[in-house]
Amino acid sequence: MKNLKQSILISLWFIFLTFPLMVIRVNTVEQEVEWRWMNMAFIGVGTFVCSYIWRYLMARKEKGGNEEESKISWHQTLTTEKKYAIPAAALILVIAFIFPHIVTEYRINTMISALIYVVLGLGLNIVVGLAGLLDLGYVAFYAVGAYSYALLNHHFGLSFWACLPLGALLGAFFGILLGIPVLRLRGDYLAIVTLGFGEIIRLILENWNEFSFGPSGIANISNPTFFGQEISRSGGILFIYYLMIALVIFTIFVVNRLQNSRLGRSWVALREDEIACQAMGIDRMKTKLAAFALGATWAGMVGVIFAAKTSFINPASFTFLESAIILSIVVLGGMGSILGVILAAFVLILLPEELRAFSEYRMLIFGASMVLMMVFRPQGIIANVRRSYEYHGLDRAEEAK
Amino acid sequence: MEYFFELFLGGLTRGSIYALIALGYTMVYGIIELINFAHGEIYMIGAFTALIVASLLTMAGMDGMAVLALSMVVAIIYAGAYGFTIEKIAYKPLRQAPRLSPLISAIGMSIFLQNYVLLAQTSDFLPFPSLIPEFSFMEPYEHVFSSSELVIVVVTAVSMLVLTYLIKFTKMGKAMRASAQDRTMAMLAGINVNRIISTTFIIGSTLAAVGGVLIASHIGQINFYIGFIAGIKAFTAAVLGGIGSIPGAVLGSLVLGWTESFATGYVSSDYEDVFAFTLLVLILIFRPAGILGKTKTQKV
Amino acid sequence: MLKIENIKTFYGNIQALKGVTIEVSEGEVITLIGANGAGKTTTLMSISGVVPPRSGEITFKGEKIHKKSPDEIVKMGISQVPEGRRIFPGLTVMENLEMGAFLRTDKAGIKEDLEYVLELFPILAERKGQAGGTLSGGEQQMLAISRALMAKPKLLLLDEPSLGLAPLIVKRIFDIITKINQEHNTTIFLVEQNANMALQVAHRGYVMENGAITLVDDAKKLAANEEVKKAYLGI
Amino acid sequence: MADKVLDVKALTKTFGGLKAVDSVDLDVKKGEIVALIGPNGAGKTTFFNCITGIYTPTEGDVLIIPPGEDPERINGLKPNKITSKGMARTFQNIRLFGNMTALENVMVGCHCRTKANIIGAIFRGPSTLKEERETIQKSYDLLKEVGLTEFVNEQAKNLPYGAQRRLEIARAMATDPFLLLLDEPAAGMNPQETRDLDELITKIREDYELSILLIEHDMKLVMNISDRIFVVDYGKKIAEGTPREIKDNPAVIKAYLGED
Repeated sequence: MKNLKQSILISLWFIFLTFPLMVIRVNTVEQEVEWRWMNMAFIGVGTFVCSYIWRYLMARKEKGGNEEESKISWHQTLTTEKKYAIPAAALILVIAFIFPHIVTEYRINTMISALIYVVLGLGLNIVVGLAGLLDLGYVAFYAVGAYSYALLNHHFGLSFWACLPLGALLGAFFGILLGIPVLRLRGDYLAIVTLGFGEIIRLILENWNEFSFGPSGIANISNPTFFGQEISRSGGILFIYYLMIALVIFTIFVVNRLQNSRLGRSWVALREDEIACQAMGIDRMKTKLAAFALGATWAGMVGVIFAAKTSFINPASFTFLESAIILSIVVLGGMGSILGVILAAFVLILLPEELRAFSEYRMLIFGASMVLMMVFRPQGIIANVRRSYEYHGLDRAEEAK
Repeated sequence: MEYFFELFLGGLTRGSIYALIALGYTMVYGIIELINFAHGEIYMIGAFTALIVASLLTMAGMDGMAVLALSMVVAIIYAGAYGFTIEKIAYKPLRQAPRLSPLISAIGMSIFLQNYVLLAQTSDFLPFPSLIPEFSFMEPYEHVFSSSELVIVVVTAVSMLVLTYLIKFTKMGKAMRASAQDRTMAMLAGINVNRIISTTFIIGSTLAAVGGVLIASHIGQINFYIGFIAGIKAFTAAVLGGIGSIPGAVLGSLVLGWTESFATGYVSSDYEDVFAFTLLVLILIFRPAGILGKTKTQKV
Repeated sequence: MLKIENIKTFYGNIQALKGVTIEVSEGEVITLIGANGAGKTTTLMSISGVVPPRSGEITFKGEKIHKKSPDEIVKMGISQVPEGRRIFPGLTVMENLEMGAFLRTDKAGIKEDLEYVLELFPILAERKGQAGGTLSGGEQQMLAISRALMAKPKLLLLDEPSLGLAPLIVKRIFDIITKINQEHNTTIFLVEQNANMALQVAHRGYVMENGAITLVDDAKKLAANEEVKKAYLGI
Repeated sequence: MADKVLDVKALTKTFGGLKAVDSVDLDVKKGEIVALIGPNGAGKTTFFNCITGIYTPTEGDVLIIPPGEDPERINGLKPNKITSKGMARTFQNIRLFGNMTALENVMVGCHCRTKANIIGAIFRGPSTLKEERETIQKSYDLLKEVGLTEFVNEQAKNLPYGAQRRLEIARAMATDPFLLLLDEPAAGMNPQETRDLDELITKIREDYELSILLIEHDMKLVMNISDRIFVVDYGKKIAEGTPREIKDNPAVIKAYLGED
């Protein structure tokens, strides 16, 4: 009874709250008013239902996540036990290989986009997920990569293969350039400075016509070549698809190794407690810089591929919104979790493409899910689980004594 | 010299608007140490609400100051309500969470609200009626300082004075300061801190709405995206002055307003936003505590 | 008057209180002693509702309070002088005192109590307009006690009032505590590390170890107890 | 004095006019356990923070003399530099890496004694693999030393309180210090845990041949294990000597018992 009353009140409150924006639409030119009373009903019913769900989730959250954590979940088994991991990986690989031959070119294109976001997500995951540095201007490094290929190709005719490492290097260079002054800053200030930096890069690209051709961008960027051979347009798409698959595999490989290395551990430690970290002899700046630069390297690299894929780029592709999308991939996937980030990238990028009606609401849902995730499941879809180490050798040595 | 004055007054107007928004950032940051990313969106929603109300009233045959006053009041009420609701949904459940969680939640809320307005209304720029009347006594100065600019500066100044009084001398204001300085102690003194936080959000939001209505009327058009840039700039101003400090927010806003005004006037108008962002980056790097802020030492 | 029954309190996953039971009668001065980190402060914070217990019950004058919010608890007449004094540094001495009386609306009563605390600690009257943060440690402690008294508490919780203060000032503070107890019949719950001093002013004492009560007795008897002597009276 | 490992001379730290530490001299000799005691708020932790680089001392010298090396002044060095020079610490309010396992916590401690870089991490060459194996081995051994083998793969935040304190010691030991600084290691422990800690500290000193400087409130522990004790009050040193001498020192009794 109490719940019902509360839900009705919440529903009424939201009807009030959304009334002017959802119900009324004025056309100031024609002097007409459009009244959309249906929306009011939607809001009323919707928030009424949502309030129940909210209460249920809140109660569940408060009852404690302790039990949940101790359970060994399917994904953990899948990624750690060789028995399952190898066949699963093989299956995915086969599907990935066949995929472009059984779908339309359009589908391949969207899949490439999704793969690009997978790599971007994994790259940002190093910075945000592992090292705990909230970078809101990640897209700037992506832009650096894309423009470096576009410009070098336009002015000097440099090939894709020459630009791929150059883009990565330039990404890293900019990462270090920005990182040195700003990494001393506290978490939330760092977020704002990186955001500012991202916007500065975009605004410069938009306004410095002599350098970047302004808002109209650069067109006719060459397709990649295959051992010096020109590839046809459709062949080019196929080629980029396989290239992306290779890059995703390479990225997973690298991130996975980094995660369980001396460096990776120091990133996680830094995220957990900076002061204790320093007391362990870890150089805070150097370690942060490594994470920042490495994340930027990946963004630069994917930027080059993005430019090659679309053969046209302009500053509009590198807005703050793009950074926010990449960030939400990392957040929704589960900070620090490779599998989670991959899943989130697929869900967030492919779903809107598949459900056209849904795509209008895409950003709305992104925003809402970022809030809801933080409130109800801050660890993301798939929580990152630290690796366990085994000591067969040690125990046996013990017994022998 | 006249050009200089024009830029100076232009900067003053700009700075006044920034100040109205920056106060919301600074008050919220002062009390819960959160950059309320969605604050710019409140400003935008305030402007949209005012536009709708003003249009309805105009169509109903009303005009003059009454339209301005009524739409301003409705915008303030709605902005306050949005501020209150946002805090309850996106920040209150995260009081105990690690620092980055509410920040991410705030970014999510900002994206959500932008797209909510985009879908509920339109993605186009909407013309905004100029609600502020032209005063006849301003006519001789119209070429350097318009009536609406005068109104902006005066309204901002009055808002500042009211806010300062509120915070310095009322019991509520003292409780706000107490909660900002030591939340646990405020609770122990019997202050309902959650209510104080809600109040802070409401006050900040109403100021943003005032800013939104004034600037929309001055510039003459709005869209769903105006909150983002204005929000970032106002945040820059708050940081510039020293986040958490109310006089700092005003001072920072004026400095930013003049910087932008003079830089676009004497250097180049293409890079208006670049100046603001560069200023932000430079301040955070060289003086993160801002002009009037104090650095805190971390406890070990 | 106050009954704490088997409360268990957690900070995240760490259990700070492992079933604490304490009883305080009206007009009494009781003390809770124990080592750093034993859970004394947590006990007070649980009573005040800042860190509510996960299980167990707290009743005050027959009413359950363990689910109430801190402001409701203050309203019922429990106020706390927390560890480290926690003066609002940017508020003046007067404003700090005003905050102590935040929930009260009886103007005349507030004025009366203000006069009473200024009489208790005349130095505060001299410092009226000064910011709380500029006071010395001893003055801050006096202000903290006065601020708590401004709420007109029936039960006063004091957390380490002697912390970091010179012996002479500690003695004065303890004298005042006794005075408050006698003059206003205010019940006092004192948490201390300075066990010697605390057991001198208290009627009864509780010894806390590792989140649980290990000893309860008359203050005099506790002070004479060999174990307590060795562990807490030091040296 | 040839066998000193830490020599602090006239160390002063002021915070806005307030002298938190006022011209304190202190030294630790090789193989010694030295305790720094004093009432709450006497400036002990500030002293620790000054010598471990978290604060920069206002005045005075902090000299370290690693065994077999020349004295070196370490004022104002960054904490990580000081740690890599051989001085490790624990914290009063436990600062573990909560979401990492116990073993990983100790492995992070090995950081400054290992070298693998980005390239090594990605390609896992033989030297990196060997180093990684050694790190695991060493960390495991340290966990065994402090008696935490049952918690190896447990997240640090889920460990019982006493175990967290011991894990902090193991993590500090992983940096191969010649001087270990313990900030209230017994805080919040019950008498049994404190007795175990007592044994652990003595054992660590024997097994690893190091010197220990600790801040502690638990008098029993301090009296049991310390070779020498320094007492501070109001930022000033008021006494130093063996446990026996300290017990009978009137200044100390006054500071602790608060009698006039």
